[in-house]
Amino acid sequence: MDLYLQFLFSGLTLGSIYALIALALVTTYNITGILNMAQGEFVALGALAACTLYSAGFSLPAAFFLAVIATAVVGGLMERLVINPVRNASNITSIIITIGVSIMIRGLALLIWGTNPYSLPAFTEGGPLKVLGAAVNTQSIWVFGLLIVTVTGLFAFMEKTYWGKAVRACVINRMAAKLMGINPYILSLMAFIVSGMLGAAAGVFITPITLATYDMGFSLGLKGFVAAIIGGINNVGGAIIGGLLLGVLEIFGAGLISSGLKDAVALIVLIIVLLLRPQGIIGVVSGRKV
Amino acid sequence: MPRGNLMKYLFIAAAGIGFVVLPFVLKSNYLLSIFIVIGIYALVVQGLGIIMGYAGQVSFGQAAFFGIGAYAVAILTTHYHWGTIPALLAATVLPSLVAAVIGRPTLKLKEHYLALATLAFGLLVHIIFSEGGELTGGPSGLTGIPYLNIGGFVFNRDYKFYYLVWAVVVLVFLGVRNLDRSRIGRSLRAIRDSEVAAEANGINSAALKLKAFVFSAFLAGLGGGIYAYYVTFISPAPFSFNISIQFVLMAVIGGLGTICGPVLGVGLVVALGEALRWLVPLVIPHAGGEYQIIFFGLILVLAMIFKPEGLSTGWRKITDSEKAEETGLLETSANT
Amino acid sequence: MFLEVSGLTKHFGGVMAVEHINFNVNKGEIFALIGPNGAGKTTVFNLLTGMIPPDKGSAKFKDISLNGLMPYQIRHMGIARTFQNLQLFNSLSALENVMVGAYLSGRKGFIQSLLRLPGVAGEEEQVRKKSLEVIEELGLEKDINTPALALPFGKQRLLEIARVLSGSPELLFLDEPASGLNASETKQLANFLKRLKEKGLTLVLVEHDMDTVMNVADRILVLNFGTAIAEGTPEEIQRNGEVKKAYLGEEEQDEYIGCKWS
Amino acid sequence: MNILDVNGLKVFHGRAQALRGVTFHAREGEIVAVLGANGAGKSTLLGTLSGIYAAKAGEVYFKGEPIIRQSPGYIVKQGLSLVPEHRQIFNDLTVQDNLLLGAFHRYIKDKGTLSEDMERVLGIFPALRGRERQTAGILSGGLQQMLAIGRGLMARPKLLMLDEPSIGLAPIVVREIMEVLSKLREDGTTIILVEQNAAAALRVADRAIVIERGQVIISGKPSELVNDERVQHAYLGRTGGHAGNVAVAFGY
Repeated sequence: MDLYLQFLFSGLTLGSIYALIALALVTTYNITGILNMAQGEFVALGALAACTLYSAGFSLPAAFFLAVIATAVVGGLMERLVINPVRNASNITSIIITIGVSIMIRGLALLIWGTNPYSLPAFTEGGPLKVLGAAVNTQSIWVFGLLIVTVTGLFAFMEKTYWGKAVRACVINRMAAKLMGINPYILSLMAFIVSGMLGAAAGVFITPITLATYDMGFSLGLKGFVAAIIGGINNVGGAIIGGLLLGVLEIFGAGLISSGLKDAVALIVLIIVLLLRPQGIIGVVSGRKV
Repeated sequence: MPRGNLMKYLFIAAAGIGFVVLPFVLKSNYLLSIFIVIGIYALVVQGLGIIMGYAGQVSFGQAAFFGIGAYAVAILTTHYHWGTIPALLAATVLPSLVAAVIGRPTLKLKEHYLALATLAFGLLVHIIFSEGGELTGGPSGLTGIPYLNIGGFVFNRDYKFYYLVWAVVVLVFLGVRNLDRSRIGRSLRAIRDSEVAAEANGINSAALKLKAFVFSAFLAGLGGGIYAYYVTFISPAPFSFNISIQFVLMAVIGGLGTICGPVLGVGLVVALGEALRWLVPLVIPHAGGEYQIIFFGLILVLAMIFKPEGLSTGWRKITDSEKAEETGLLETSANT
Repeated sequence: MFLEVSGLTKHFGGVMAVEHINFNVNKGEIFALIGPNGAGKTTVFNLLTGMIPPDKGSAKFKDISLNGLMPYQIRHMGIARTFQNLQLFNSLSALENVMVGAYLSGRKGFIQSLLRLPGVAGEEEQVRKKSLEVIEELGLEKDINTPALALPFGKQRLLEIARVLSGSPELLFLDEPASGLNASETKQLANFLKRLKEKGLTLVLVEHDMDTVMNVADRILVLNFGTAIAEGTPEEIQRNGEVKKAYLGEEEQDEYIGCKWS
Repeated sequence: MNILDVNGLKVFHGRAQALRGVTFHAREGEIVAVLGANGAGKSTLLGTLSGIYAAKAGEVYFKGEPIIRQSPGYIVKQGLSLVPEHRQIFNDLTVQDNLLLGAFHRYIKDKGTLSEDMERVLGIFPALRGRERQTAGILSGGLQQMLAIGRGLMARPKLLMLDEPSIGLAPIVVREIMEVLSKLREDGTTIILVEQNAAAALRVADRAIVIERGQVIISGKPSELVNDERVQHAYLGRTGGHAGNVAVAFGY
């Protein structure tokens, strides 16, 4: 029982990260119609940049904020330089472009940071907390906290602010939004900047648990996709549930069957979902898109 | 027009003679092996070109089909001592069956679904290769694949393989050209241009796209089978996701929807890869060959931005672009 | 009965697009569907050609039910259609576009084509011949090698018709064939439609150009808000008060409009 | 003074020419009805004026300034709003949010005046009052049309263009909307009204133009047009026998 609870908490920690990445993917997809295959690379960039800044003497919060800003700039540049020029192109074109960008970022990360793993200290000191008999890492609490803050913040932005409503208007009816004077291309830029920020934040928060390497983004990005597809590719609520579900499934799969299987779980889930319910398993239940 | 035709045939004849005499001219086995690999990849990319150029869908699992073909040969010959013909048959049938299973649900969907399904499938297959225990030999792979042997003729030297591979490439090329100029090829291009109109003109688009996808896996498996026989040992590395990306790059660079494109694309990318392998360490000391992937990413992005017509709009007629390419080549060779 | 449509109904969300429509089309006639914007004309076409499934109702072609058939299956039964927004195979040449239509009768499959087995070449030649005949009939012979995308708009419209004609349909649905054509092209089109009728083809037409409709149609069905409000010959339809109201608006107590138009 | 001058406007959809040189004008404070059958090019005309479609040739002056090929955002800022065909409201947002987004281009600048403007719109369409927090998508067709017009008014347009506001609506609602348009004109708003419902449009219009096959074929006062057989023909066509004569009359 304790063991299962332990698995559940680890799964939810991992799942929170997947959910954050999926959230960024879905937001970008809803606004721009582009699946950003480089989303995972934003996670790696944020994590590695924070590690470097921290070891250069910056405080942890300063390293975090600078890394988030730097990755946001990368996201914005990506949109301006390679996404905006092909905004009328086909799906295949845009997906190949984002894959090309992800390859480049990974290669550059290899060039700058090499193959060694980097680490950050846990955000708060102290041993694991005992919850219902299971040990929960304090860093895990930070990760949950990040997910909750992000989801609340995004929800508040979309539902409560004027600008958030302009974004939703653009998703609902692009032509009418244009007539109101809302510029979809600026929203597209915003989407990429926000994805950069979300990815980087997720990367920094997870680093004390998993360490940061140049190639961490590939697998995380892929898991984010699986989470988004489980939830239905344009469904924010679904992305969060999908992420948490996938994290838990992975940890249970690794713990109960074989640790070599951990990565295969996500892929098998993805293939099963695509074959059986490609519109997502949660899409129908919660329905609402942002 | 007749003059153009004459030039075309002269060019084809010259290219043909060039290919036939190449092994005698090349002093280095290394270069010959590169030409063999180009030929094998050309088969795989020819297949990818069919699903991308005709069905208008991108597949990130081509290396997995390539790998299934290779592993089929490796496993069947080393564990079960199958002969060449049945082993190669299995190397083509197995990927085709797998493609039929994945393709049926995902090809019906629009957008990115085939891309994601093939991406996941490719990664999963790679994990199976690495984690397959004794059957696949795990991360270190399988060794001791016998020589390719057709009716007692043993392909034990590189030049023999060279002729075999390029003979297959030419046969496949002719087959694809037949296809292109037939009811099937035109129907596929019709589906790509307007699926709804194709259906309204009596074409069962779902069935036809599935056949194209299966054929593309068939060619990848064929390439994989020959590859296994050529290198005689197999490990998971040459069938990774990165290789799938390289196949996509080759197909895109060569020009989609053209018959010559795949061979051209493979040649360019392989040559570029080899060049980078020499050049990168000169610029960045201590850098290994893996940095070439940065340039592949860059080329992929630039190609998509500046030459996207290869993928989305303005598909030219295959025969037209073929002519354009050939005359282009002729003009440059005439000038030099 | 050649084409028999009964009780055809389709709702989109809560909105009624087509409500219980009945009509019959006789062999060899030109039948027109007209009505204001959003009346449900194109929806009727989409329902009858298998593009969308009906909620209720049935359609029978030569006493065979069309319900549940896919668009390509309906085409194989001899029913063809064109599209309001042109749906050409843009990268294919004009000849190839027409050939795709003519392949309807083709039997050669993937492997036969790949290996160019015996019979493939013969079938190709037949299809090419048939396509060239149709192209000549429509006066497109100068453009056979031009990609469809590069043709002028009027010729693109003709090419779309040529494409379905090469598959020898018995019943042809034309969705706004005159839209985007200039006056002289529209007149040519009308004459051409009459010629098709003389050849024994049955036509069902959705068209906004009323000159064309009144000129060529044998019978007209008027739709408004998804329901049929009138059916009859062009003369009957033009005299019909309901139809005028549907098109020109309803203003019963209106002083001047009232006396002039009703 | 002319608030809008359109000169030789030519627009293509793909290769199909939708407008073949449209020339007309609107004077300040009048209602101009644009009539014509389906597919004549009316919606294309409004879409082009508001920056949604790009013109191939021609000139458009709004308050004397060229606005052709400007972005929709720029054009709405100048005071030219479009209430598009089929309403195109933001279904998942509330009535209030829909209205507020209508003022998007001046949100930062005059945030303070928005509630005032909203009050004005609710005064014009009292049926919307009390429904501010309802989701727009569940409103009836008539209310949605009022919301779409209200959203357009939130931009404080000098010139309001409406694309078939009567489509799919009951006659009584159509009448109500037409009355609102008359009132708006009295308040000084210029209106261009595209309608298939010719009778309803001609009743409120000061002037009307009829478009056929992408060209203006008639323009004049409603009383003149009502007696003009050509208007009826543009909608209902001519029987086969007359086609030749009419073509000559139209100068083809």
